[in-house]
Amino acid sequence: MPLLEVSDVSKTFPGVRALDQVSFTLNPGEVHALVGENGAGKSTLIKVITGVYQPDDGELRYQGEPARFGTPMDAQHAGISTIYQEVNLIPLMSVSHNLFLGREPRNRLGLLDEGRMHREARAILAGYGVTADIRLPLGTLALGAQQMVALARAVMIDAKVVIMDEPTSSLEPREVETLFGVIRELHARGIGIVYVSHRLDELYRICDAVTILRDGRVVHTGRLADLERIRLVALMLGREMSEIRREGATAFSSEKAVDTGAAPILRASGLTSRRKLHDITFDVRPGEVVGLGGLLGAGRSETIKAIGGAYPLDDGDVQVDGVDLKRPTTVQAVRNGIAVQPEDRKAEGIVAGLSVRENIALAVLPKVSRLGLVSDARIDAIVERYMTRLRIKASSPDQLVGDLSGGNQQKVLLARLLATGPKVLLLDEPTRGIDVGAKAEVQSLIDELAAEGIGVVLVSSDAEELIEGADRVVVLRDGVVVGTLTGASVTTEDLMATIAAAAPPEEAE
Amino acid sequence: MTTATLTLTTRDLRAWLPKYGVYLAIVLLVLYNIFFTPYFLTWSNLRIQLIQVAPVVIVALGMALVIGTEGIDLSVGSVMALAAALIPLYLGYGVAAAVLVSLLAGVAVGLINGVLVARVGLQPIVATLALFVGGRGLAVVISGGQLKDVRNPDLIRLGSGDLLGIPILVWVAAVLVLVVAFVVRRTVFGRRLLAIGGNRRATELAGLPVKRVLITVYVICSVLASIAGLLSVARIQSSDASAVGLLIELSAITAVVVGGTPLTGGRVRVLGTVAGALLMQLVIATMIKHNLPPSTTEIAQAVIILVAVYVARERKAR
Amino acid sequence: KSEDSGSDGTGAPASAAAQVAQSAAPGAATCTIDQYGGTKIDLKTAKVGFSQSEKEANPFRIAETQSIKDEAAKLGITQLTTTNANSQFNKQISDVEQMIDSGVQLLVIAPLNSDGWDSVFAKASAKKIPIVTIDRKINATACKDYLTFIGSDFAEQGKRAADEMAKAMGNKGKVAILLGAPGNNVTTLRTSGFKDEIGKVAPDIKIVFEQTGNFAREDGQKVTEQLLQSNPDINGIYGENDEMALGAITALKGAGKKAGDVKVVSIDGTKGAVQAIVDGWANAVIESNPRFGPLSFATAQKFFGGEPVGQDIIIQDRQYDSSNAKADLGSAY
Amino acid sequence: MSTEVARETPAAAVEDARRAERTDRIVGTIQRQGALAVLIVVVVISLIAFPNFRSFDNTATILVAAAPPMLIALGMTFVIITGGIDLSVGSLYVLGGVLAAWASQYGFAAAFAAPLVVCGLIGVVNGALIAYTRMAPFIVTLAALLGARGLMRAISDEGSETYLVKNDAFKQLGNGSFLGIGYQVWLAAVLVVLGMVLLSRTRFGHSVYAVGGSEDAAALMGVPVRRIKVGVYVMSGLLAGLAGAINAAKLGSGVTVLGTGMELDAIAAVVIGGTLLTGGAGTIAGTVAGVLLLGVIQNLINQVGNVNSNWQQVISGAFLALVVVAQTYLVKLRRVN
Ligand SMILES: Nc1ncnc2c1ncn2[C@@H]1O[C@H](COP(=O)(O)OP(=O)(O)OP(=O)(O)O)[C@@H](O)[C@H]1O
Ligand SMILES: Nc1ncnc2c1ncn2[C@@H]1O[C@H](COP(=O)(O)OP(=O)(O)OP(=O)(O)O)[C@@H](O)[C@H]1O
Ligand SMILES: [Mg+2]
Ligand SMILES: [Mg+2]
Repeated sequence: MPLLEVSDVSKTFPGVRALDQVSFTLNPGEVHALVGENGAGKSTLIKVITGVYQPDDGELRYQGEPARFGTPMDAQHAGISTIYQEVNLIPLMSVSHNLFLGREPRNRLGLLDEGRMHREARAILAGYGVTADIRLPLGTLALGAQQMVALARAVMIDAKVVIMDEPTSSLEPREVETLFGVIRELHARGIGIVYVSHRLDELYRICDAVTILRDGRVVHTGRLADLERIRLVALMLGREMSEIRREGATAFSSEKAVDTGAAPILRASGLTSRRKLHDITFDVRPGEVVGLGGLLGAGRSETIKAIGGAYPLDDGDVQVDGVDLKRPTTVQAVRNGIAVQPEDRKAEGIVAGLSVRENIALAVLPKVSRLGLVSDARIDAIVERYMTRLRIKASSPDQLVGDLSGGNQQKVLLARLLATGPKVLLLDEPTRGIDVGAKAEVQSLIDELAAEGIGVVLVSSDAEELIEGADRVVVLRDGVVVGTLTGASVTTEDLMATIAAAAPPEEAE
Repeated sequence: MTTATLTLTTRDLRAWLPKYGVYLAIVLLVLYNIFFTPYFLTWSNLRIQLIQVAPVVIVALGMALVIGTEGIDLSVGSVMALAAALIPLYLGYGVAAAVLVSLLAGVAVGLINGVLVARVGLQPIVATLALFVGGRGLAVVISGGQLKDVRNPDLIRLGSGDLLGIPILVWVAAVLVLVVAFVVRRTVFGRRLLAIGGNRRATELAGLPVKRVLITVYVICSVLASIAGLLSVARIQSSDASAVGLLIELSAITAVVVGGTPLTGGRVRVLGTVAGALLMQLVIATMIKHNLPPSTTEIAQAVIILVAVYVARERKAR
Repeated sequence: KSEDSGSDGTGAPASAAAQVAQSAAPGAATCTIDQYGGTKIDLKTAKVGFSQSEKEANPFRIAETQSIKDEAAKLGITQLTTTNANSQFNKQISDVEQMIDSGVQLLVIAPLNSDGWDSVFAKASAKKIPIVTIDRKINATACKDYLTFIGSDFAEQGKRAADEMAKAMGNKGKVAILLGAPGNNVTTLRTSGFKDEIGKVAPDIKIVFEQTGNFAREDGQKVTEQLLQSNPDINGIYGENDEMALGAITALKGAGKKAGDVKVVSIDGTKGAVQAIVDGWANAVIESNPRFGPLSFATAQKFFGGEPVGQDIIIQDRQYDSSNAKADLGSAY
Repeated sequence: MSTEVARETPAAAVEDARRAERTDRIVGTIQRQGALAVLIVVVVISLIAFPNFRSFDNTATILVAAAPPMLIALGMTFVIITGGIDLSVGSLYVLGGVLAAWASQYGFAAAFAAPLVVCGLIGVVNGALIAYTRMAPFIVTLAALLGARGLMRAISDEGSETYLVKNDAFKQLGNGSFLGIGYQVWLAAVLVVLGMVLLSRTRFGHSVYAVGGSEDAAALMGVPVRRIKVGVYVMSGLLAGLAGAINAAKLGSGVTVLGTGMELDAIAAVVIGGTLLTGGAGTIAGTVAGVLLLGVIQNLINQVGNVNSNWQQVISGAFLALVVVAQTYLVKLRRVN
């Protein structure tokens, strides 16, 4: 008997038909992949199942019984636990409180038993490779560690169904392995798992069945093993297989010529910030893509933010195209051609409440205005140009960015950066959580930009992407440069080796 | 307008009401008054209502900008008091000087608020609470606790004179409304302000001068407040630091929110704000004209605020 | 440099026009130190506490506090503590309690409210500290809870205002009342006094409108503007204090009325109001004399000296009208 | 500094991180108890400077005066931690007092029941509107501020009718004392302790933090967000009503001219206590310190004596700014490390 049955469910949001007659079946002990482009409706389906949204019509059967959950809590009590897309925990609360929220251990007075809670939390999280102080606010952990806490929380309760919406988007290889270990174990215990991810290689490693969504409709469902990778992509994107075949795993062009003699366009020297960064030095030549490698918490984001003036530096200085900015403010950085794409798109990237138009023009307002008065004509010109160049899918330039799918939000963000005519582009996880189609486009865009002579710094926890995209990889560990991979040695193996080599006696937090 | 509402399907209404609910409310209230309030449909009555609402509108404009950045400014009343207290002291040097000084007071307060919010990073409510408490005290100290009569003809003309048959006060307010509306819609500053309200962190990372913009916003708000302050002095023909602008921060915030500007920032509705102020003014006027006791007035205000804001509230699937 | 450098409003000397107690009716209740309890002390060396209710931000309060301080200085009372409740009743209560704790031997209180003094009385009577309440009466028993009340009879003020109004309006027409702050005892009494008297002396005068002006000039003006709109045929305006009346006058001017078109009577006796009589805009002003210093301390001295003092010392409030306004302008505050 | 750092190895970096974490904790505690620290300093100074301040009676007076604000600030703390705000408490306080005084004629229990029921209901309305219609707490409670005051005027003949407390037991509660400390102080103390337990040791309390920390996340984690919100506004309403009641007991009557600006005092106290207006963090201990601090400052200004009432305001304002700014810097210090 199927564990979970969704039949002919539809859900419409103002403007969008997010789910259209979707049916979906999950059997015990099955790892079921749910794939589709950004905006295909994956998260919405999950939220309908777990009672975050109520379906417009269609029905839900759980363990054979018709079910409809009013709130996520009901779903949890029924044994469906979920890791939602984008870590959904509470940054200001301590790690252990996050882990136990809603099911804290209580003593006979009915009061919370803090001591026990901390002990158990420490024990549980150790199993997931999280050794951080569990009394600290969750927000002080690296995203990866946060993701692990979310995972632990979801698995803690003896659930019958575990749903994971893009759990690996902010994990690095080692953590991914931990995750897969957990999944195999759940699998063995006959627990049904719904697994959403844009990383196809993962799917093929871990999933039995697959359901493909496109524009809110199910276009295919069946055993994953029977489905060729290229066919899968074709179905997701609704394109011909012949088109797809031409593209490799990533869309980076293999052959590239960087003038190694040219003067560096970006030079970061001795970047130091208490705790996070220690004397980080590297430079980028025009047209070069320099990757920042390292594990989560290595300080890649901090490095990038620091160069962009968004992270406090105690020491060090930044030069762009020969101009010495010392420790720039964000304003100076942008003015001098540094463009930063932050890691956390929602919190630090887009302005969700503004239109695509406003978002793209945001950083160049002075350029498109005379005497402080903005000229719509000029804005439209710019918006027009980048929307076409980056193939941004929006109903109109005036659509709110908040309503776009992840991939398109990312493109809007890139458009804003490019509009400033940057000399240096700092990209932190540029393809995190965006679908294969958009991912390919972003990757080839990075190539194009480099070809135009822009210096690019690329951070990605997707090793494949990092290796294929970068001409040179600077490896960080605990905020220290521990090595640089060049030419032939730019390979996953060498990367892992370099990191491992630098490993201190015991694990860093 | 009413006929239009009749032909609307409920679906359209859902989209339409949040935007134009305030105006509808005004229309309804006006209709009521036309039928049940003697001498309502007279030019002189309209004139009075406009004159009385002018200061609130001016303050509300600044408040709307601040709220657009996801902030709030409680100190506007105290700023009015400061402006009022300073005028008589400098009137001897002529109106221009007095006006200038009181505007400068506004700038000063605005700078303090702005710096506290933008640089020190205080919560706007708290940052402005300090001057809300201290500012009026200071104003009364400056004025020596004395209510001072103002006899300067120029200033009095500013308060009660006409231009083309319309009170100068109203002209000033109208011009300021247009200016602010223009600033919000067409200027770089306006766009930046909204972006900050929408997502401050992102705006910083995009390389916008967030702190500068924020400080400017609070300065503008205080300056507008001080303008309102000196206008009410001109109108009352006396400067009473202890009474001018008492509780106006609440009226202003109400006007802004009732006008459909969300307290969560990122959006500013200037004309809506004017309408909001007008609505509350009409409510009070109606209550007074019908000689109703304070209890009724207050309860009625409460209900109307709730209804107006409920109608204009954000509908999100989330 | 202020507009009118030199002749600045800040107060004729508080000694000017000191209060005079009405000759108490024979057999009116009195109180002696034996009845009240406590010990005879010399006021000069005594610790005296004065609790003011509202900010010194209007002529009445300024003059009142000033008069207390000046008189204390005159008598050579060195240990005078003053507190101000900024119109917050709870603060006034704790202000007074704090002064009792600090061991004052005489309390002069200008109450913000007539009720709610139980806790203070409990504390004070335990230490037998005489309390002189000024300008507002406290609803409690004199010579037991407190020593005595010195002040005006607010109802009487309203009554006299009514007489003046009736006279000015020729006993007929429509009158509007600008009420003081709602819930305030002064408001209540000045209203009832006025209404009752109008009912008696001039039944043909209709009270068509009463709205609060919160004792403030701006509100007085705003309300009057609305009033003149809805009742253009109004003949008289009774302001429960001068400030509101002055606001009303500004509104009248704004509405294009001439001096005397609408009769204005108000209570307090501030300079501005008396000046308005001189200018012909106001018809009469009933005084409410704020200079409590001399009478309060005189009473206290008598009390500590063992002599009986009245339990209810009502002061004589003068009144200004066209006949005496110009002459007595100096004694207004 | 830079040269030394340059030579640092990962191991040293870890050690450095350790050290930094330790300073973190210390600064953290100072930051959390900042208000308490300031309070202690102020008290010590005044003990030395003002003989009258030392007296036991004076302390008792301060505490008694602080009891009602304490209750209000207690409720406000819960509301603010959920990221909300309650402007209606001032009006509810007066309303509660009037109701209590009026109901006291029907006995001791009634004197409590009346204000608690009415103010509780208004709290329910606030909470329901905020939780279910997503209207801004600021504006909802602002309307409640007006409405409640209107109601108070309606039942007290526009505020001119002051009901006297008829019930002696009730009066006794207002003026009696145990160990020389007024009953209402003990009551407040008990409720504060209960509040602390509720906030830090129960699921409700943790849910309150969760809602303030991130409403959406909390909902996804199965926290009954709406019920929690309604809960805190009801608490705030009840406590404001109770505060009004015990104050009426003390004054022996339902005074109608109270409570203006009370909500702002409460907010100030809570913020001084280190609670974030953005929600998600805050302690009741801090709030207690905040309330006492404001009370003590008031008392000091009187001790100094003859300070012009207008200067008093200036001083309070400046002081408020001072404390809050100081606190923000402590927090920042913590972040940057
Ligand atoms: N709360 C909402 N309000 C309005 N539209 C929404 C809402 N949530 C999702 N949508 C729309 O519904 C569609 C499906 O969104 P959903 O988040 O399910 O896509 P997804 O498959 O999860 O994409 P991604 O891979 O980027 O997570 C999208 O067009 C999105 O814009
Ligand atoms: N102490 C901290 N306080 C707040 N945020 C932190 C802290 N440490 C790490 N983070 C955030 O967690 C995320 C990952 O940690 P960090 O940036 O240090 O590692 P990283 O090398 O950038 O990893 P990645 O960029 O792959 O997430 C970053 O967004 C960082 O800003
Ligand atoms: Mg999704
Ligand atoms: Mg990072």
